[in-house]
Amino acid sequence: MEYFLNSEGSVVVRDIINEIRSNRDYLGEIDGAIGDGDHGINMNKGFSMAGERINQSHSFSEAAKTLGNVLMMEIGGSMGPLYGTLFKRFFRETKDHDRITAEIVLKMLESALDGVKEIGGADVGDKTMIDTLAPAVSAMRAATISHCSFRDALMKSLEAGREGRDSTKDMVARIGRSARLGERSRGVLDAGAVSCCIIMESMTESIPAILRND
Amino acid sequence: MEYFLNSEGSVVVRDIINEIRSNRDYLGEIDGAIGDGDHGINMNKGFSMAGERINQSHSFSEAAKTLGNVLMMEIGGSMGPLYGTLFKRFFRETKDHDRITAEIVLKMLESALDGVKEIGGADVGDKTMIDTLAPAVSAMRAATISHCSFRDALMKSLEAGREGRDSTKDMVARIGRSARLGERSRGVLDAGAVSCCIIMESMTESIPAILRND
Amino acid sequence: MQRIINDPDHLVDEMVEGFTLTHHDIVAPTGNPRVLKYINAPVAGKVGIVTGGGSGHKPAFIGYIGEDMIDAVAVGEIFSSPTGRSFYDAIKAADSGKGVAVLYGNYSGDNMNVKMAKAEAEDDGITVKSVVANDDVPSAPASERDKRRGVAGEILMWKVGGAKAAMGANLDDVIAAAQKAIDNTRSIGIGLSPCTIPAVGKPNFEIEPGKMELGIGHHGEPGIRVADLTTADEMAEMCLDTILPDLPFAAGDDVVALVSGLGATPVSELYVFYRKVNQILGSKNMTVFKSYVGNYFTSLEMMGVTLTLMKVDSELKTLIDHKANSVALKQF
Amino acid sequence: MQRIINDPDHLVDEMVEGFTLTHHDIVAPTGNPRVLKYINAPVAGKVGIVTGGGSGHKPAFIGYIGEDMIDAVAVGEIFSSPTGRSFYDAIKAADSGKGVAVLYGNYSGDNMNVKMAKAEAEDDGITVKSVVANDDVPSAPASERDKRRGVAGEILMWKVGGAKAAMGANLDDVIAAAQKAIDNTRSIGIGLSPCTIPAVGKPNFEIEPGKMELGIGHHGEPGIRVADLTTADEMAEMCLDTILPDLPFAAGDDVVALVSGLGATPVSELYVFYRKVNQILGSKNMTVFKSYVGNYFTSLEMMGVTLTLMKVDSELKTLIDHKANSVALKQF
Ligand SMILES: Nc1ncnc2c1ncn2[C@@H]1O[C@H](COP(=O)(O)OP(=O)(O)O)[C@@H](O)[C@H]1O
Ligand SMILES: Nc1ncnc2c1ncn2[C@@H]1O[C@H](COP(=O)(O)OP(=O)(O)O)[C@@H](O)[C@H]1O
Ligand SMILES: [Mg+2]
Ligand SMILES: [Mg+2]
Ligand SMILES: [Mg+2]
Ligand SMILES: [Mg+2]
Repeated sequence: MEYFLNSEGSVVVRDIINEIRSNRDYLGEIDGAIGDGDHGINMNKGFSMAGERINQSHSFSEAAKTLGNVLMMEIGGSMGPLYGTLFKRFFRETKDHDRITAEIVLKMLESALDGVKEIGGADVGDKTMIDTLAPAVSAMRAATISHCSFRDALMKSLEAGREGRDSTKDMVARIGRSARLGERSRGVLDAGAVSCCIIMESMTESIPAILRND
Repeated sequence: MEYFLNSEGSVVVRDIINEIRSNRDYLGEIDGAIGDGDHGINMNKGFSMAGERINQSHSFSEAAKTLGNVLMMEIGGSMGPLYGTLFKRFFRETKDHDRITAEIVLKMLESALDGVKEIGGADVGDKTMIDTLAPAVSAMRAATISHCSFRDALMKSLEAGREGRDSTKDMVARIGRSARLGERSRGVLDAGAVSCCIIMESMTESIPAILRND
Repeated sequence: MQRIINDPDHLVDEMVEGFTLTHHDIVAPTGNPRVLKYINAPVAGKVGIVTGGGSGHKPAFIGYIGEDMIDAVAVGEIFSSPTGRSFYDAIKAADSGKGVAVLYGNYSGDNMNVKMAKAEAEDDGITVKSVVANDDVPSAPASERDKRRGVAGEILMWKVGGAKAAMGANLDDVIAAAQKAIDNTRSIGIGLSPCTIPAVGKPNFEIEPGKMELGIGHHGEPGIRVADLTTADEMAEMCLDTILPDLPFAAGDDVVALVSGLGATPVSELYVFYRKVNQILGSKNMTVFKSYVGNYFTSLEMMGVTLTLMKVDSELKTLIDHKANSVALKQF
Repeated sequence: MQRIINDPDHLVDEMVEGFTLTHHDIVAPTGNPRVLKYINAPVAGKVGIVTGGGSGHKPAFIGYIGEDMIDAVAVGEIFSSPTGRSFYDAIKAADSGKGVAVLYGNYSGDNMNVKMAKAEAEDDGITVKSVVANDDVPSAPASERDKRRGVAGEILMWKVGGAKAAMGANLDDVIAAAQKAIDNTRSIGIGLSPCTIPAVGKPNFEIEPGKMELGIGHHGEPGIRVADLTTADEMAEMCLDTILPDLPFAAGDDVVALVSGLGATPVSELYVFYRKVNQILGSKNMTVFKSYVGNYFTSLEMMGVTLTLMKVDSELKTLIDHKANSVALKQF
């Protein structure tokens, strides 16, 4: 059985934080094309603040909770509630487990997707982060059912997430600040879809490095 | 005795108006270097307005009066009262004469210089239109005393005016919007000195063309 | 970026501090540095009025805190919705027991954060209802009016809601009046130059010299059309052509007009623009009951103008004419 | 030039028209299209207050017409003094028989046109006295204070003079109060970007990105020094370093502070700047009796800020605190 120890997992969250921070300007640029250009700042600020409160001694669940709470309560914007919900769901679905398996990661992603849909009211095709998250969850589910390795499941999930992210390019935004530009929102990636994919990429790098098998 | 007929002299004023109008942008640029850049607009507006009310049937005095009144009452800025005074003095010193001789032009310029000094409180060396006008008046006086021809007197006056205008380049402004820049006003011509010289140049062109001798 | 700031990350906090120092006769701080309240809030026996939104729109939002106006405001980062906690704290600061009306603009961040705050406040036993301003005509077709953004029309909604609350109405009646105000309000903006979020450091969109963006949003969201820059008179016509048919406004209507600069446009030019608006409305037999012209709702240092019209009946007229004492809107 | 205008030659007339349409509750036209007056002017038994100046400084000058403020204003072209006739007509519109105080700024055009108007009005038997504002410290050394320009300090001079007149003072006392106000007032500006007179069509000066002009004038007249662009806090320090020693202001003084944007600076940033001004004054044991922060006296769409301080004794405090109802300054 493949798993990583919850107690060893804060690195996964810390890596996500670092990745978001180093993509600050890139995310701002993408948001600037059809949004208001602040996605990089918003993400960087929230993730940095949380980063200061998370260290190696924390578990994955604790780290996710801290990040979720900071985003939810102290960041505002759209990103606060959306990614706040996402990481709080990561916490909620893992907190009772010492060992995090692919099944648990799947549950946590499914729950996060539900939470984000609920609070934001968006769905696949609206040109949002959901266009990354939803296919990533589906692929993770399929991979888990067909008993792929944890690493392969993550890879397949990421691949689907990347395709989902890229699919936003041809979409017309229907939600958020960049919505209702009609045709003018077509041709550019969605900023939230990109940041969500960065999170998936980071997890797909970090988790395999701490996997155990017994 | 050289003279021009007052009744034929509106062309002198009309030429001045045209010259000022065609130097609108140039005057704006010069004023922009150390002033607020509106000298061209101010001059153009006032002179154009007056231009519409002056025609060939007017005498020199009538034309000068119209121009003076429009400037004085309807233009504002510094230029309104300053050039308004100047042309009203042109009117005042010529209105009782059918024939305008060099002596009368001298008187009219002297009176204009006095008027401009009085209302504006500036003097030679303050980097204003007076630096053109004052030497031009002196040269005209000298030329008249030494019985130069009317044309030569005008030429000498203009030459002195031009030198005066150029002398403003090395001056530090002491009056008007560009004053008190200290050293920073040095190195640029004064806008009013330039416009005043344009007026002198125009007169030196126009008057000889209508001179009579009997 | 030629701007008067320190560390961009502290901009909002320092602005709030300076604002509170200057306007201590009207505005008071609260336990949450991102929430300001009217000095006398909660006003006993009065429904509380709350709003909030991203910063960079001065005098919106905090400039409308005051007597018979807004009781508490949640302050966000530049162009970014305040936190749920701040909306919650603002609701707490405004509530006198008669309930709270949250009157805010239709942006997904604000929708989510207000939703969270509402849920929390209701857990505390506070009755909270909200009206979502959606006056920005170019941001969605009439058939999807619930998707439209809220822009300067929010000010008229606050004015009406604030007056209604001040007159002693209960929460449902305040909500109904504010909803009626925004339902009768239509806006449009024209952008002539971009703006720069200090933390970003460069404009996040471009408007070519000689062009203008018709229907631009309050954060620089692209409009419905990029057109050649034209005269103030033609801009006024284009704006009215878009918003008049939408409500629709018709001959015989009385309207309130609000013309706001977007930040960098000289205020004189707003009057030039309004002059034509007034002329056109007159020619269509509409009467301007009251007009507001100035920088009422800006977008940092964007060049441009927004036009807002509200159709008013006798109730709305009374509420608009009611006194108000806020930093940005004073009527006596 | 990205601006909201029609023919630049009609800009001022159209602006005045739009302004009069909007503010008909405070401002009335006169026989001279370049003169606006308070609706109730001349106010019986009150000394008339007149000012005037070039346009492009909105809300100055016409925004300060109103109850217990200015009675009539002469309006000039953009950045150009009004005509002598307009000053004369303004004096006529303001005179109730108790004489007229012309409170204006020290610019050679204004000096000349006021002089002409005064002479004409005196021929009509109207007593006219004037105070010339010269609060702009960087525009001349202290030894030549009569050469200094008038800038945003004029607003405090109008406020004081307007209040004094409203309280029934005679002309000499109004003049004395206004003179005392300006004698106790010092200002300085910082420019961060140039401005464009529409009829000129291009900026008449440049400020390089990364630089700022310390001591800039209200028409873009060059300042005392071009410095590297710095933080808001350092700008506040530089401004205070220049004006505090000039009066001088000293520990224990009560002051009124006025921070004005020059047109395009986001108002939030003015509060950031004021925050530091307030801190420094506090650290020097001066007390801010009252502060004004906003776009009170602008220069078209210039980026930048001006700081004005007035040292106040109990008389000036009473006059500053007196009510006022103008478009740009409302106190009740
Ligand atoms: N209702 C929503 N549901 C899901 N994602 C959303 C929603 N609204 C916005 N987003 C995402 O948020 C991103 C923009 O985030 P950001 O720029 O930080 O906030 P804002 O839109 O307030 O400026 C969009 O690219 C989109 O992916
Ligand atoms: N007091 C004065 N006496 C003589 N000339 C003056 C005086 N003040 C200003 N000037 C002249 O006026 C010119 C500027 O005119 P203009 O730009 O039209 O007006 P403003 O200075 O009001 O913008 C200066 O270049 C100077 O020659
Ligand atoms: Mg954004
Ligand atoms: Mg000039
Ligand atoms: Mg945003
Ligand atoms: Mg000028």
